[in-house]
Amino acid sequence: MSITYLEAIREAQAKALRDDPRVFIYGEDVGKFGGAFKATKNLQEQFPGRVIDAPISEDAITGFAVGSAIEGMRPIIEMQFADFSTVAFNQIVNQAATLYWRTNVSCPLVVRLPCGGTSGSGPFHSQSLETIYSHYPGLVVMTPATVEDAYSMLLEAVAIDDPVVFCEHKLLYYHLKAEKLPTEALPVGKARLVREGRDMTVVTYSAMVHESLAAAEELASDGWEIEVVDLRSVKPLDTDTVMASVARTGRLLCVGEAWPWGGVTAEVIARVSAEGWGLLDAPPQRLNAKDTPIPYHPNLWAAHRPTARSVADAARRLLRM
Amino acid sequence: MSITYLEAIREAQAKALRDDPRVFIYGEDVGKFGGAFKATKNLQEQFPGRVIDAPISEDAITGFAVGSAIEGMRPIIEMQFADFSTVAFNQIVNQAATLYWRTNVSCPLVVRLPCGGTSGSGPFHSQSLETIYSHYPGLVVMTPATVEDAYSMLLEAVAIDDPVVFCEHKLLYYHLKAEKLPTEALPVGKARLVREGRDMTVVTYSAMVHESLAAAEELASDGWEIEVVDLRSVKPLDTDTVMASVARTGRLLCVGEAWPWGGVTAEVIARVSAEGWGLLDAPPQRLNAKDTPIPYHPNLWAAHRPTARSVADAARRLLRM
Amino acid sequence: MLLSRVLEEKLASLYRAGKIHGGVFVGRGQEAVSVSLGIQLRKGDVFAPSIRDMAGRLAFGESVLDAVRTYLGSPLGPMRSRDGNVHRGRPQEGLLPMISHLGSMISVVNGVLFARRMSGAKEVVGATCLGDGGTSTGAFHEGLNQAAVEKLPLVMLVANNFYAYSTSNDRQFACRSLLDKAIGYGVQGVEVDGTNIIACLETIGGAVQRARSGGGPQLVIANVLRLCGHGEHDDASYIDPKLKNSPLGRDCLKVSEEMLLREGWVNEAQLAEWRAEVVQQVESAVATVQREPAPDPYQHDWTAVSSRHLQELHADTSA
Amino acid sequence: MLLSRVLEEKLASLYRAGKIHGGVFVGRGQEAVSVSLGIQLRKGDVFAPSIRDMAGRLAFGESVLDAVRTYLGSPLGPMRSRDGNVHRGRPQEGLLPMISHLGSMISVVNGVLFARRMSGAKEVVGATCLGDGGTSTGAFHEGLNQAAVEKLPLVMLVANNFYAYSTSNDRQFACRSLLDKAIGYGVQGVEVDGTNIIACLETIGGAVQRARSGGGPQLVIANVLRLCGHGEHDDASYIDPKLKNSPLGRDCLKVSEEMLLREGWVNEAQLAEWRAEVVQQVESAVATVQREPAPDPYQHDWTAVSSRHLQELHADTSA
Ligand SMILES: Cc1ncc(C[n+]2csc(CCOP(=O)(O)OP(=O)(O)O)c2C)c(N)n1
Ligand SMILES: Cc1ncc(C[n+]2csc(CCOP(=O)(O)OP(=O)(O)O)c2C)c(N)n1
Ligand SMILES: [Mg+2]
Ligand SMILES: [Mg+2]
Repeated sequence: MSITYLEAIREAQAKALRDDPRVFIYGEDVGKFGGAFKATKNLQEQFPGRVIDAPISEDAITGFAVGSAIEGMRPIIEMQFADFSTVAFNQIVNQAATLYWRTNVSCPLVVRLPCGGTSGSGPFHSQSLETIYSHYPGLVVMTPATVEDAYSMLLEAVAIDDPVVFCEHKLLYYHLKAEKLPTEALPVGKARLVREGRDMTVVTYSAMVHESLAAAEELASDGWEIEVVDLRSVKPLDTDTVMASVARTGRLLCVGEAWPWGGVTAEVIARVSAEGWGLLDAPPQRLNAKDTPIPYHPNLWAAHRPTARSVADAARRLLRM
Repeated sequence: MSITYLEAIREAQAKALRDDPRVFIYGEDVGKFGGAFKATKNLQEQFPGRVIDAPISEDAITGFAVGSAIEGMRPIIEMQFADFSTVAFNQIVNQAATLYWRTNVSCPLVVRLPCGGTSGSGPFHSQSLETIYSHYPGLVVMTPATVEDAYSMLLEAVAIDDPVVFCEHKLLYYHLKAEKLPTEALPVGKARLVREGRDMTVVTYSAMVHESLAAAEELASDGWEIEVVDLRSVKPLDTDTVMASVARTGRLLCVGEAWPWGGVTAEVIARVSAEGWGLLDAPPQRLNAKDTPIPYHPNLWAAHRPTARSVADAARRLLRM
Repeated sequence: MLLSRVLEEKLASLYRAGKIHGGVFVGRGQEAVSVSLGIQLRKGDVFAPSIRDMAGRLAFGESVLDAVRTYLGSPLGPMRSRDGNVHRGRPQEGLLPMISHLGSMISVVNGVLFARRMSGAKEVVGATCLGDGGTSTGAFHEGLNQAAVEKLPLVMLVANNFYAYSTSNDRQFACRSLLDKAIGYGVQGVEVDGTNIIACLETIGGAVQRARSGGGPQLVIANVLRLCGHGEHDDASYIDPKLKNSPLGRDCLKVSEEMLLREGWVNEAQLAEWRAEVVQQVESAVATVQREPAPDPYQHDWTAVSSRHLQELHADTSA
Repeated sequence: MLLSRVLEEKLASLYRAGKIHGGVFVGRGQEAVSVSLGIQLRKGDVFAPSIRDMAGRLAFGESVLDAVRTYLGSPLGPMRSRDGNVHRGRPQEGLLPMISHLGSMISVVNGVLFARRMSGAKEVVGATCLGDGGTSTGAFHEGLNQAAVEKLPLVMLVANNFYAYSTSNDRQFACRSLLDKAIGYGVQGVEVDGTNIIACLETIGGAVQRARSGGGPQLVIANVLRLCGHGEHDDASYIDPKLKNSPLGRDCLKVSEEMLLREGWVNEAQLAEWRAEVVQQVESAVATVQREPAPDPYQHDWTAVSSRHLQELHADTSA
C-alpha cells in the first residue's frame, strides 16, 4: 500500500474529525463532491454535518471560521486555490491574525491553501503565497514538502491554538508517495536536514525540496556533497538548524518557488548574514521564481520557477565563489 | 511660505489634474469633503466631475480604476487608510499588477495609501504595507520621505504607465515642511544619499529616514559619521546606490517601520550579502517594528516601531562589531 | 441611553482636552436604535457593535470602566492598551471587538452562531450593526448571504443615518430604501424611525424575537441622524440642514425624555437626578482610570501567537 | 452557437488527447444565452465574458484563432502563451480578459464605461457574465452597486445553471429567485428561459437596448443547465437528474435547430452543410495553430512592468 501527499491530507482531516469533535471543515465544494482536488472526499459521508459546502465567499468563509474558533471550535477551511485567498486576505491577516494579540482569546483555525505551480495553470491558479502571510504577525505558516509532513503537520496545525496558513503544494498532490503514514514527527517550528553534505547548504521548502534534492544528486556525481535543509514551516523559521548547517558547510543557497522580492529566501539570507556572518565562506545566494506572473505555457512555466537544473547551476556558481 | 508633506500631495494632484485631462480622482469622501486627511481639499471644486466620491467598496474602486486605465485614463484612487487596501488586495495584485504582462496593455493608475503609525491609531490605522505589494510582480511601490519627494514622485507616479502603490506616511503629513515645491527631482528608481558618512550606511525609507537622520546626528556627537540612504522607492529598489554606499562605509544597517518577516530590510540585506559580500566589514544588521499588530497606547507604539533612539543603539552595536 | 450620552460627552471632552490619543467616535442621536438592540440581547447571545453603539454595548452589559479604560489605553482594560476606542470587547462574554474594516464582523458573528448551534445551544441570537455606508462592502454581502444560507439567527441592524462619513446616500446606493435589500438575500426586513424609542423597541425587539425563535436572519433598517461628526475631529458641516430640521433630525434622547414627562412616568426633578447619578458614575470611572498606570513597554508581553513555542524569536534581530 | 459548440467539442477532444495543458471549460447548453448577449453588442462596446461564454465571444467578434491559440499556448495568440484557456481577450478591442477571481471583472467594466462617458462616447454598453455562484462574491455586490450609483450602462448577465461547480443553489443563496436581487441595487431586472433562443434574444436584447439608451444597469437572470462538467475533468454526476429531465435540461442548440426546421427556415441538408463548414473552420484553425512554434523561454521578454527602466533587475540574483 502506498499513500499520496493528497491522501495524507485527507487522512489527516479524517483523523482530526474523528479524534476531536470541535473540528469541522468548511469551503467551496468540500462536501459531497469532496473538494476540487478531492482532499475531503468521503468526509461528509463519514462525518455528517461537519463537512460543509460554502457559498463562493472566501471573505465570509474565513470570518465564519474565526467566529467558530472564538467559540472553541477547530475549523479547517479550504480555499479552492491559494490564489483565491487574496479575497479573504483581510479576514486572514486582520481578523484571524490579530485576535489573540488583541483579546487574549486564541484563534485556532487552519486555512488550507493549495499552492504552487503546475503545468498549464497560469497566473491565477499557481501562486505561492507564504510570503504575504508570513509578513503579518500572528500567523503560523506551514509548507510541508513530504507526505509524512503533510499528514503530521496538518494534524499539528489543527491542534495548535493559533491560525495556521497551511500551504500544500499541488504539484505534490498525486505524484509524491510514501509507504505509510507517520506515527511520530518533528514538531512544527523545526527544520529537517534531508540530506547531509559538507560543501554547501541548500535551504528550501515545499516542492523545491525535491528540485533541490535532485540538484544535490546531480552534483554528487561531480563529487560535491550538498546538504539540504527543508524548513517545513516558514513562520516560525528555524534559524538554528539553518545556522548549524551553514556552520558545517560555509556556503548557503536559498531556493523558493515564490516571487523574488522579500520572501523566504530574503528572510533566510538576512538572518544568516546578520547572525551567522562568521560561518560563511562565500556570499549567500538565492534562487526564486521570476518576477512576473506565473505563465501558462509549460515551456515558460518550467523556466519561470527554479528546477533541479537551475538549482544545480546556481549551486555550481556558488561553489566556485 | 512653507508647504507640508500633505499639501505637497494635494498640490501634486492639482497639478496632475490641471496638466492632464486623463487624470481623475476616485475614493471615499475625496469630493467636496476633501478626503479624510484633506489630501484632495478643494479639488472637486476646481475640477468638477473629476474628483469623485466612491461608495465604501475598495475592491470595486480599484477595479474601476483598472477599467478606466485600460481606456487610457490616469486614475488616482485613495484608500482612506492603507490598512483598508487589504480588501482591495485582489484587484491590486491580480488585476492591476498582471494586466500589462498578460495583455501588453499598460495599466497607469496610482493607489494612494496613507501608511504608517501615528500615536493612538492602533492595529488597523497604522499599517505599512509596502512589503505585500512589492512581493507581487507588476507594481511600482513608492515610499517618499520628504515633502519634495511626496510632490515629485506623485507626479511621476501619475505619469508612468504602470500601477503605482504610493505609500504616504501619515506621521509626515502635517509636521514635515519645505520652503517650496521642487522643480526637478531624482527619477523614480533612484535612491538618495541624504547624509554622507564613512563609518556606516543606514538604508531606510519613508518616516524612518527622519529617525535615522536623528540617530546619525546623535552619533555624530560621539564622532561617528553615519551615511544615510533614502530608498525613495522600494520597488524598484536601487541596489547600486546602496552598494556604492556600503563600499564606502563597510557597514550596513537597514531600518524599516514594517513588520520584520521578509520585507524591505530583508530584501536589501539579501542583495548586499549576495552581491556586495566583499564590501562588508561586519555583518549587515536590520531594525524593524516588532512582530505584533501595532499597539494603540502611545507608550507601546513608541516601543513597537524603530525610533532615533533604537536606531542609534543598533548602529552603536554594529559599529562595535 | 442617558448613560451612553453622558459617557460619550465626557469622552468627547477628554478628547478636546488632548487626553485621548487617536479618535473618538460617538453615537449621539443614535442611542434609541442602539439601546433597543442591546437591551433585547441576553447573556449567551453574541453582539458585534459598530462604532456608534455605546448605548447598545452598555445595555448588553459592557461596563463603563471597560469603555473608559480602552479609550484611555489603560492596561487594565479588556484590550490591555493594545487596541483603543471602539475596538473593544470581550469575546468570551459574547461581545466581539470589531476590527475596523466595515462589514467584516458579520461573518464572525455567523461563525459564533454556527458553533453555538453545533454545541446544541438553543435560542441564541447574534446581532451586529453597520451604517448605510457599510452596506456597500463586499463583506456585508457575503456575510448576510452566508447567514441566510445557513439560516442563522442573525440580526443585522443598519443605522441609516444618510451619511457615511461625508458621503451621502445617493453616492452610496441606488435602491429606494435599504430595506429593498432584504428580499435579495431571502431574509426578513423591517424599517423603523430611529428617533422613536418605542418604535425601536418594538421593531428591533420583534426582529430579535423572530431570530430567536427560528425565523432566520433579520435585516433592520433604522433611519436616524447622527447628531455629531463622524468622529470628534469632524464638524459634520456636510449634513444637509433640511435633514437636520426634519423629524429624523430630532434628538432621540430629548424625544424620549419628553415622552416620559408627557406620559407622567417621570418628572423633571427625577430626570435631573438620573442625570446627576449618571454623571457621577462616569466621572468616578474616569477618575479611577486616570489613576491607573500606563503600560510599560519594557515589561510588555510582545507575542502575537498564543503558542509560545512558535513565537518568532528571530523576528527582530537587532531589537 | 453552432460554431461555439463545435469549437468547444474540438477543444474538449484535444484535452482528452492530452494536447491541452490545464483545464478546458465549456459552455455547452448555455450557448443561446451567451450568443444572445454577444450578438447584441457592437464595436465600441465592452464585454467581459465568463468561462462559459465561447458563444458570446465569437458573436462579439473574437476569432476562432484567438481561442485556439490561447488554449494551445501559442505565442501568436492574444495572451502570448502567458495566460490560457478562458483567460483571454483584447482589451483594446473591448474584450476584457478575465482574471479568475469571480466577480472581479464587473468593476473593471464599470471603469471602462466611466472612461467612455468622460470621453464623450455615446450609447456604449458594457456587459459581463457570471454564474449563480458568482453572485455570492463581495466583488459582485460592490461592482453592481457601483454601476447603479454611477448609473452606468452595464448589463450584468447571470447564467443561473443551478450549480456552482458541485454546489447547488440552496447552498449558495436563499432568495427565491436571483432576480430578487435587482431591487436591492435599484437596477432593472429580467429573467429568461435560457434554453429558448428567441426568448433570450428578446430579453437580453431588451436589456442591452435599455442600457444603451440610458436606462442604467440591467440585471438579467437566464435559467439554463450546463450540459457538461464544471471543466472537462468533471463528469457533473452531482447534477440532479430531475433538473436534467426538466425543460431547463433541454439542449438549446437542439431546440434552436428544431425550431429552424419546424419553421421551415432551414432543412436538414442545410443544417448538415452548416455543421460541416463549421467543423472545417475549426479543424483548419487547430491545424494552423498546431504548426505554430512553442514559446522560447530564453527569448521570452520577462518584464512585468511596462516602464522598462523600472523593471527590477536584481529581482532574481542567481537566475
Ligand atoms: C472597508 C473600510 N473602508 C473604509 C473605512 C473607513 N471608514 C470608517 S467609518 C466610515 C464611514 C461609515 O459610514 P456608515 O457605514 O454609514 O456608518 P456611520 O459612520 O454613518 O455610522 C468609513 C468610510 C472602513 N472602516 N472600512
Ligand atoms: C473568488 C473565487 N473563488 C473560487 C473560484 C473557483 N471557481 C471557479 S468557477 C467556480 C464555480 C462558479 O460557479 P458559477 O458562478 O455558478 O458559474 P458556472 O461554473 O456554473 O457557470 C468556482 C468556485 C473562483 N474562480 N473565484
Ligand atoms: Mg452612515
Ligand atoms: Mg452555476
